Amino acid sequence: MKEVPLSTCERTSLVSSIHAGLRYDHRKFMEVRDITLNFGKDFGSCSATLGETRVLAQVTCEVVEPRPSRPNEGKLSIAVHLSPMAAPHLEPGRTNDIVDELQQILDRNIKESRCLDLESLCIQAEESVWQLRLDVTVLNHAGNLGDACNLASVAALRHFHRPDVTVEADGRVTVHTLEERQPIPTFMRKVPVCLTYAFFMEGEHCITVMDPTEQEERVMCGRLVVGLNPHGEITSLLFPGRMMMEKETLLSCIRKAFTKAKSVAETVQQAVEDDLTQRKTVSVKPRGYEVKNLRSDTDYNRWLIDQRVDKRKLMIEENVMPMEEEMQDPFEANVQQPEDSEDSDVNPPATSSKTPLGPSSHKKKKKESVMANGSEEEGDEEEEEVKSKLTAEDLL
Amino acid sequence: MTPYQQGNKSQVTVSSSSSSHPGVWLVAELEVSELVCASVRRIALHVNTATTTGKLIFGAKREAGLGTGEEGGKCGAYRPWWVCKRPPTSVLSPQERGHGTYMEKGVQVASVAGCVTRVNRLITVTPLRQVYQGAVGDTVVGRITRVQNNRWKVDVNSRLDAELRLSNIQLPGGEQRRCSVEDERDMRALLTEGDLVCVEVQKICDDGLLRLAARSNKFGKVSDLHGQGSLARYITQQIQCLTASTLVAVSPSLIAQDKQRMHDLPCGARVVFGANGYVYITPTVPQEQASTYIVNFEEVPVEVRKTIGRLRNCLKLLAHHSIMISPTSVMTAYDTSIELEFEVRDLLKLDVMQDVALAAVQSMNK
Amino acid sequence: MVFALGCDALLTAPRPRLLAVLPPPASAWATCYTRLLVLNVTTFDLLASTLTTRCYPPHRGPPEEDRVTQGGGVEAVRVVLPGDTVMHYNTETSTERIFLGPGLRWEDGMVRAAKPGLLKKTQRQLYFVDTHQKRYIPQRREYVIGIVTKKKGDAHRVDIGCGEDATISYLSFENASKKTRRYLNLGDLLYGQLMVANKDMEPELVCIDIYDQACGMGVLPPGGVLFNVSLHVAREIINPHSPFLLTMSQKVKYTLVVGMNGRVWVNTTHQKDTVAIMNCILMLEHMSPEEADGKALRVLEALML
Amino acid sequence: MDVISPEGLRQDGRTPTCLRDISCRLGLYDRPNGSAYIEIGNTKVLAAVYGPREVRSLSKQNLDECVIQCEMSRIAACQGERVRRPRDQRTRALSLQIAGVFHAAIRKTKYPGSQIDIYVQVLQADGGVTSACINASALALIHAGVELMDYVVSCTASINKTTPILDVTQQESVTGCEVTVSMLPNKGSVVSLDCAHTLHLDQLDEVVDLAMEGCQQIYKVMSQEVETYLQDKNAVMSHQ
Repeated sequence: MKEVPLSTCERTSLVSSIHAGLRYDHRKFMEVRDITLNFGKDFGSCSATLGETRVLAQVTCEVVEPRPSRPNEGKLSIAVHLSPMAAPHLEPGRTNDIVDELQQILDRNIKESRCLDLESLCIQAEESVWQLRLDVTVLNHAGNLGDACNLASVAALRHFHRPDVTVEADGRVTVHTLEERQPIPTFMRKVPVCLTYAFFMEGEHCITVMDPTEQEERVMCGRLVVGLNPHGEITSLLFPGRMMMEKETLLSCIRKAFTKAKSVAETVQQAVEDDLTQRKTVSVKPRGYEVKNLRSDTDYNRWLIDQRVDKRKLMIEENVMPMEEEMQDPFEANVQQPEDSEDSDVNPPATSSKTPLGPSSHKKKKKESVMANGSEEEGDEEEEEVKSKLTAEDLL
Repeated sequence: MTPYQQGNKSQVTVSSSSSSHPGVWLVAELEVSELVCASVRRIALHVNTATTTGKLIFGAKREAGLGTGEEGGKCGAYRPWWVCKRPPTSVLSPQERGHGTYMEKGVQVASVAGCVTRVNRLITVTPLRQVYQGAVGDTVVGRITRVQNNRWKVDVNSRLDAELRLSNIQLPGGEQRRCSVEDERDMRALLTEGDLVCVEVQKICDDGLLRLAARSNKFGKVSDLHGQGSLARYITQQIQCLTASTLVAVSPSLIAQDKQRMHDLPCGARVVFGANGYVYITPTVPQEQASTYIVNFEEVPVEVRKTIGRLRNCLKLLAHHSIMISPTSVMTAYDTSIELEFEVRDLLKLDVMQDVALAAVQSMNK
Repeated sequence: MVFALGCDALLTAPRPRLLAVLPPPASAWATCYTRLLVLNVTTFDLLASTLTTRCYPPHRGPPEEDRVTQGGGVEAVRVVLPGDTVMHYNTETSTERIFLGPGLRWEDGMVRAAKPGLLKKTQRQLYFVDTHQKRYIPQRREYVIGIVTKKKGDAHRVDIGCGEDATISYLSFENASKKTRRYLNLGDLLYGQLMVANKDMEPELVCIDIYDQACGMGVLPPGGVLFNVSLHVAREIINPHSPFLLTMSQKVKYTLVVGMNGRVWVNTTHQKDTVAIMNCILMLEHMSPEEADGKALRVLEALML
Repeated sequence: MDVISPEGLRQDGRTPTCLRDISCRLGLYDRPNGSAYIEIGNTKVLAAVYGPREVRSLSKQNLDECVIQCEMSRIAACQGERVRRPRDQRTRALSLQIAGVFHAAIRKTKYPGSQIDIYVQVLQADGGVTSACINASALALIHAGVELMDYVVSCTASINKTTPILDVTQQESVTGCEVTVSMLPNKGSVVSLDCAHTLHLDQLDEVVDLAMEGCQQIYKVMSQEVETYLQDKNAVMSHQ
């Protein structure tokens, strides 16, 4: 099925509204859509939603022979699947440009950055190693697939536990089932995060916008995909041209990405950790994806609407002047580093407790320091958890 | 040496010469026939003897800017010079920009690498190689690529396939007849995919599409064509009537401008120099045949075939050495190759090509 | 007597001239649900004046039934599922005249539902099933918004969101003749009426009525926002007296053009308002009109901060 | 083994900020509208440009501007050991990037409804393949007389511990990152940026700066070659 053509009206109105400092979904320019992570029944299965974009990642493992060049390292292979299910104009069974690009981004971010300790996947050097296969399936394409795929992949890999093995003296390898022995988690040193910027040009002005939706992607002049981890390492950079950019603009985007990456990485870590602890404590076996925690687009949109209304109420209560503070100056946002990386985060705390979300980005609750009566303590706990987790990480 | 370079002598020599290039290049001044200098320079590199009488400037590196006027002042306003997409140097109003340039912040910048010409205040840059741009009235040779509803699509080496409408050709049985549904149905009988046509550019549409026409008397008027399909024979007769014709494609910029595009060369061949760089060579059709239309299925004698072959190779060697292609230059090359007693097939050898080109240029100079 | 309105029925019926058959009986669907509606609270819009007055033949005015239905004379009967029997209807015994709209079929004296959704009934005994649907099936006489995609000889190809592109001849514009050609740019938005729409032929669009008048059809002016909604939402807001639209108009003055193919074009004086209205209308996708109506003002306020 | 010796030289004897030998050549073949060949050290790339010409598949036709397609492939033995597929996912992603670069550089509105095809063949690969491909394609486009905003040049850079190094070879890129920057030299704007392997945020600036400096040097070589070529063919135009 062919893609619906883009009319001049849609194109110009989107660009002009962005230049008026307004996105169609009323996000700020540097605001990422809401991130939700859901985990499946088994280890290593994760579905990530970024706004309405949905990606499912699944990790499986098997014992294989190692590569002769790297005899004591496990293998990791990544495959991206993009079917017409994600968007009707994608052709079935054919590799297309989007897949190639996603594959490249994931390869660089996850495989080439060596964020995964492959040596720990070795069973017997030169004999047998674990091969992890990461299958990423795009379920719904609503823009910014790169970020979503990266999110899902990282969460799935962090969530994954492989079965324990024993090597007998005679070299026989026994793989224990998950019931027999506690499975072993994969060890991921750094959490790679992928962030996408879209650029809109009008005349000489260039406006940078984060996390473009599908419509924005169709209209934008160019984009920059930055893969980085919270440690300040750039794992991949992709600015595939289509427009001319000043070096400074690009570099400032990359610098800005760093603060954002930290919060995203924390979200992922938190979500994975939550799910894993839940699995440990609750004696009932996890039921995997369930209707109640899979959020539909309708739920999401209703939630967004409610949020907006609530936000408005909150403002009136607080007597915050609307407009001036709220609306970012487009050009300012472009030029200088915005300090709003915190407050631009998605969930205002007042509503997040009511939302139909699963484990989402609640870690911001504390920082936002707005009264969130019920959830304050909870937020504290979580914050501490994050901290303790991080120190453990650092020690490792 | 990379594998691809083997077996292609010219590339080996030239790439080695460009690597050992002293950074000095020769520019023949205007005294030297302009036709010669490139080939001379190229040949001089190999032969090592400058055969021209002109003054050679060494290392006179020119700052190629647009409209600096420095060169222009020295050599006359129309003296072309080369621009290699340098930063702009002159400030012009938008309406003064010509082809191959664009305005940026009020200055004119070249967008192609080529020759700058200035006519009054209009500055244009013409690249050496380009697809055919099209000009109304040009005679072009084209090949039918598609037959559509009431038009043919013709490949004329331009950026879009040109369009030849059914109503724009001379239909069988009279020139002013309106085309009917039958004609439309039998379009493929008139011209089908792969046929060559010699047509003129009638119009250039807004989007750059060339609209062709074949109604002109230029193509040799033939009255009373009988029967269906005669149009095809009529149009192609000029070009393809005999089985010994051939098409040579060269860069459109190599074709010298000329009002007359069809030439009966004295060597017994008719050559159509299409403005789009397609050159068509056929045996000369006897006058009475051309006008009365007789399908000639006679076998073409070997001599004629050889002549055509030689002409073709001469065209190739001229193009290879970037010498403008005109009836004179083709005939000179042809005669030179006979003088130097080269076989037709030898003309494809690189050294022979060079010799002939050099000799032809010299004799043209005289 | 049963009039089955829908693709099939239209195929068999002799081709009526455009809008000439607007008065009863066959055009109930068309008048009720297909009319282009420009809701305009301001005075500036040219569309508004032409549309509301010229939608009907000038000498006749809107038919009686129509005036009633305009006010939203549609009542929801119940929820039906495919295969449900809606009613018994026998041509011999029943004297009542009913019209069947989309989603209903009549066989063996039974009227059955073919789609799941809300069975609705107009005051003119037109029954149809209002269902959530995103794919547009072209229907003759429906007004749609199309995007010009290609120039093809004397016609333009227009994407109207269905499987096949529609064509529009350059002559089917107001005051167009061979001499005064109407040039459309690629990517232009076109508001037109479907002249030919059936399953075997490619749809054909026109921008004039039988009196050769534009009636507000034609190329939409520059500016504004185009967005897609589900078809049931489009049907909801095509009614200018829809309370939801009126509620919104208390806050912002806007111009709205709704195509039956789910494309909606909104324009206001400020881009911000336009986007707010767009998001407000998109709310209908996710909630009932009543609920949306209740929220409309608050949401609009929030959006227009 | 260290990439930089204690004397401050690299394995091939270059200083960290030195380019490899570059030679290029315009117009190797007659048949395509434009062709070019470039050697950057041991990386050798051949490019051919067809077009602007009639669009091959009508569904892709864009009536406002031209379609730019790029196809990059490697010859089987370009890296010593035989590659199984000359075109794979990686080359496809690279082709996409090359096409993206020229989307920015070609004056697309000049050729509505047409198509420009760029074919790039990697003969030998030894680091900096993407940049060599972009440079070769740019030369081929100039040869074809396609209207461009400016030259397009591309260069790679990397960092070894704290020393930024320019124009990395295959061997050097194994140990560090490889940042490829393509730019329009006269405008100074970047048209493509690409980074493989990890690089620290703080070092990005100097690496990019170095690569852009390298671009300017390559630009000089390329424009020199174009001028030589034009002088060569002088007669053609002046005769008119």
